[in-house]
Amino acid sequence: MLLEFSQPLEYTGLANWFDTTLGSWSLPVKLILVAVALLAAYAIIAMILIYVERKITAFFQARIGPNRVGKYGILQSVADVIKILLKEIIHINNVDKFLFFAAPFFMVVASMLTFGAIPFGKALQAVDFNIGVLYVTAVSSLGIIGVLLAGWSSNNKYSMIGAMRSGAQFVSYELSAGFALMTIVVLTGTMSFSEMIAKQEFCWNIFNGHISSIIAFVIYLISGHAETNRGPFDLPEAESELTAGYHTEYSGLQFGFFYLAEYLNMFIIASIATTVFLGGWMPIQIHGFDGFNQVMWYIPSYAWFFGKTGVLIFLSLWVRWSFPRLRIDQLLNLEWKYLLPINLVNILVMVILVIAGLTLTDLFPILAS
Amino acid sequence: MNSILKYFNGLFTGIKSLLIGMSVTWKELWTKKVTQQYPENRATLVISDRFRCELTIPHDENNEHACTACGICQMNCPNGTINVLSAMIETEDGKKKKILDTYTWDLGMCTFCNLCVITCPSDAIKFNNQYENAVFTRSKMIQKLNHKGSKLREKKKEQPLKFPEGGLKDQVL
Amino acid sequence: MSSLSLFLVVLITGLVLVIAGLGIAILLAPTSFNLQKGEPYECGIPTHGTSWMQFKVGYYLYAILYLMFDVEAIFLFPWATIVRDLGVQGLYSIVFFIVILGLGLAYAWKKGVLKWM
Amino acid sequence: MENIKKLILNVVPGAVIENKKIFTVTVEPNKLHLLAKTLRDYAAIPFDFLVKLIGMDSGGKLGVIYMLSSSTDVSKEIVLKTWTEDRENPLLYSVTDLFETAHFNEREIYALLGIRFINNPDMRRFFLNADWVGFPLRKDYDANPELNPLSLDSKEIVDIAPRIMETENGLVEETVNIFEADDYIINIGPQHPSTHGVMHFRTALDGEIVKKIDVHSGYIHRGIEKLSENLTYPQILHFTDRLDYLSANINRHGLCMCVEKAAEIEVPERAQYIRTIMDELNRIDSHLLAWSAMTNDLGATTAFIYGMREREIILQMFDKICGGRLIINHNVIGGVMFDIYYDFQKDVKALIPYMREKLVEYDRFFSHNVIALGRMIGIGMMSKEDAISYAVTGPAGRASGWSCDLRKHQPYSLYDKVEFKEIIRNEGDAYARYLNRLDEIEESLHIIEQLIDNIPEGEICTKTKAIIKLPEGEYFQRIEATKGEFGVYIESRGEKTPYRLKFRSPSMALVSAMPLICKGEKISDFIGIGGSMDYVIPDIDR
Repeated sequence: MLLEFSQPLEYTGLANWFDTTLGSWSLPVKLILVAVALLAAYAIIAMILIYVERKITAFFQARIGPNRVGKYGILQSVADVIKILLKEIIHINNVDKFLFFAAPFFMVVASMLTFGAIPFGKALQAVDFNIGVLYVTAVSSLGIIGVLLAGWSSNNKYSMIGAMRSGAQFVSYELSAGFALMTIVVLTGTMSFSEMIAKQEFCWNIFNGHISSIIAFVIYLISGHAETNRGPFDLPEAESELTAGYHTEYSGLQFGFFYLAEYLNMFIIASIATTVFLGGWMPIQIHGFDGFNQVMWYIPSYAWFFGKTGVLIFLSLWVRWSFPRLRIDQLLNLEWKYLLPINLVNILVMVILVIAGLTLTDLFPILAS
Repeated sequence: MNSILKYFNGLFTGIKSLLIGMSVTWKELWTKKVTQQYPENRATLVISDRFRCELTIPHDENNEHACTACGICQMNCPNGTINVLSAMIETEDGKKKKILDTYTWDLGMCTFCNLCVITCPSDAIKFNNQYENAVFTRSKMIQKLNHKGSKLREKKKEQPLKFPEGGLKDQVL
Repeated sequence: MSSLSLFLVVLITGLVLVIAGLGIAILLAPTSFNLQKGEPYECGIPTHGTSWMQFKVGYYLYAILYLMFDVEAIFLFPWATIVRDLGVQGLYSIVFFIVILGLGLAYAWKKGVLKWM
Repeated sequence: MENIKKLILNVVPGAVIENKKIFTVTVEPNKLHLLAKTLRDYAAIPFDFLVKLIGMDSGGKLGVIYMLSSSTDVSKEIVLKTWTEDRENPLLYSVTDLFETAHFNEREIYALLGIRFINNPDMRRFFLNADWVGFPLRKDYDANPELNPLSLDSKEIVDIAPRIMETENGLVEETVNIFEADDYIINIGPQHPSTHGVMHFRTALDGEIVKKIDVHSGYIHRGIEKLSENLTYPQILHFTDRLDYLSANINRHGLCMCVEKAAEIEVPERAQYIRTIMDELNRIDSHLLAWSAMTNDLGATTAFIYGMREREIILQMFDKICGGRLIINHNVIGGVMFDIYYDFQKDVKALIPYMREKLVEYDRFFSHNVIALGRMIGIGMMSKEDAISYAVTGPAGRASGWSCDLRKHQPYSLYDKVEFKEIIRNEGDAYARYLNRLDEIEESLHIIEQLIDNIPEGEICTKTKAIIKLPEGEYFQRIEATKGEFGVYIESRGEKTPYRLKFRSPSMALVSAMPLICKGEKISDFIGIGGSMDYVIPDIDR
């Protein structure tokens, strides 16, 4: 399946210009442009997220948050990036050098690969496989290898325990996340993100499959949250127990990559949830109100995407800063005794809904796009 | 059956408790923030009168203080923070008299227990609330408290002290 | 221009990000030597023995359980995309499949695998 | 008391009984264990609570003073004493098998006075390294820094404990390994985010599960007891604020009361009121911090900041009343240093409803949270017997069902005039300890409420002599600090400085129980239990 990534270029007429002036070089140039755009988006989103999280956290905690660098501390993340670049990368004795060095690569590459599959807006998607859902699940689980390698190679007992926890945690929640997505695959009958969005024009998946979809949505948020190792599921780091868990021994930018990937993963989970459950970049459309629909289309699709994702990110921050950390057995209980059985039943419920024609689009065909 | 009931009961009470917790943080999101914006708030910052920051020997407009160099404060200090050096001079009528030469106080060693102040028989020293005491070298923490060329106040002025209240003067030697 | 080439582009972008970042950091960051710096952090106390040793089997059990369900997921995804077309027959066959797996989970639960040791 | 006297003479005929203010019995070293056991098992009033264990160097002889009390009525007290002439190799018998709390205390006495205890299972020095030269609390200690130079190298910790055991063939010196050869040992502390200071636990793990904990302490040992021997009583006062800095005012109150009792100084009523109110404010402050720190240990950072926010209000009040926030410096011998400021009463009265409102919020936010419940209920179980044996007092002891509040049992200051409940729970788990603190905040508010409007006019401090000299004798004072029972022991030889001064720190008992209650729990619970015990390290490392 071919990709429409060049659409923004076509809008501006650049694509034509490329084709005519560069000839056979046009494709590599376009690919490089994609790479540059991705890189920029990756870095900027991470920086914005770090700032937003610090600010929102502060508000939850009756504090002000960063307010020294720039007005309202807006440049705080920039200052952080500069600082972390200037920090020494400390070499630890007796680490497994190769694995220690390789771990951040896994973290960043895994999140970058997933990041590439996110549809940010109409035709703003780098990798659109027809098995998008499977691809995302597969690629994002690469990150865990980074965590395990970091914990193992550090030759540090805190890191080791952190890595072990993280392994058990990740594999468990990977299941729930996968099953929750599968519920929607049952509903939509496609695994490609772009097709999923197209089908949600008038009725988001979360409404379409009503009970079943909402359960799947909640489960996906919980397990996605757990996969990103963020509180209350931050056991691999567990600041008050393991000091810094699997990245205890990392310093400077090597640590920075773990940090970066963590924030990006939060974004990725929120954006996949947006795409799969909340209609992705699709504006709010009401069947029959053509004028309204037209107006909604004036708001750019990426604004819709980031708006919806932002709400979910806020939700994840809200949860993170409200709850204490789970213990390893609580965490695994939650998954194996609650989420997974509920999930299995939920898939069956969804299948029944679909076969019996009880989804909203089946009941009201007018909603189908 | 009972265990199944318990299972679902646990699930729903759990979710309820979590939602209540989230409602608390939601409320806090909109409350007034408590962070103090130091140093911007320097002008409005209220440091309580009794806050002990720096030991001082108050000097009046004639550059006179009340310290008789008796050394009781030095004796009372639990960890040798105060050092009173006295000198002998001869007054006009030929009597020998002990006067204060240098009064040094080491901020770095002081535990701010206030014993020196409450035991001073002539109310010559007191703590002020000048709270910005950071210096770059340790040697700067040793301060000379009596001003240059200052001398003992002849007759005691009636000056009500802001603090300390209470008659504790004679408690300790 | 296939998805695969774009996938490769994304992959390379990720690698470039790390390599370039580390390169810049190594160029910019100061280095200094200190004997204590290289010691693993364990609250300021030298580590007792090595950290690389056999570890608790408890974590491993979950990995095995995971395998069971992950293989299931691979089977279920293709089924899930066409379940609408399969109709009731698809439901029956998969109920059978899921129930067996559910029994597997119930067995593990009953056996106390899910209780942390 | 007559019955006890009979009992004692029956068991140990040679015992010297003095009927001073506190019933004092002096026995030969080899009889002490028997006597202690008899008293512990005495059915009418079991003396099963070892309050203090004080090592003494009386110039010539070295000895140990045991202060026993009864768990059924903690106001009953008996003092046992035993002495040895041998200064080269002093040996006494351990009572660790009777009172678990004696274990750490005996190790402390070994470190500071060099007395070794026969049958103590682990006779390493507490606080000090094994290679320390000299015993600091002995009167002939050479404090020359060249003997114990400062070392900058990190020392490998040797987990081998010497001990002396009594066998059929006489005394045998032997060594035991603390850990097994293939244990996965991890150091939690001294530089750890949640050991509440520089505490060091060597922890043997089995996966996530704690197999054994070995407590190392002394990273901030300052030798306050030794320092005090050269200072006058008013000068010593400032140390008490630095023991358990969270109950600074209460500790200082305890020492002041001890000196006042000894020197027979009457404290004006106004000062009593101020002291009691300040103590209770201090208790709220401490429990708030304990609550915050515990939630933080369980990973709820937001709750931590809420607790600190409320605590700040109390600290500002302290700041205004006496110029100190943490180190309060308020009590002096004979009264208090500063009178209350003009709108103190208004501030306190504003605090009470505000604090109550916040307690409800804490309840909603954390006390019923399902994750928090799972991490506290049934975790770190301590039975009442263990609490008594380990001498765990305070909210933690009362969470195990032991009524040990000295404010009730041995009222001092104004506690007999106010009405309040002693909070007791019987579960003995981390959650009970957690709830106990929140409930005690409520009780403290109730006490303050009763006092704040009735502060009488008058002096705030009695005039004392220029030099306070205590008459010759021994003086004990017990007081309910925020973490448990704080005790002061002063032996005076009629001079302006104490001959021996000993503080009983509640935190030491709390920490000594940690290896027991954490065994078999998970590593994250170990941190949570630490938070629920709420120990303060400077209090242990006096």
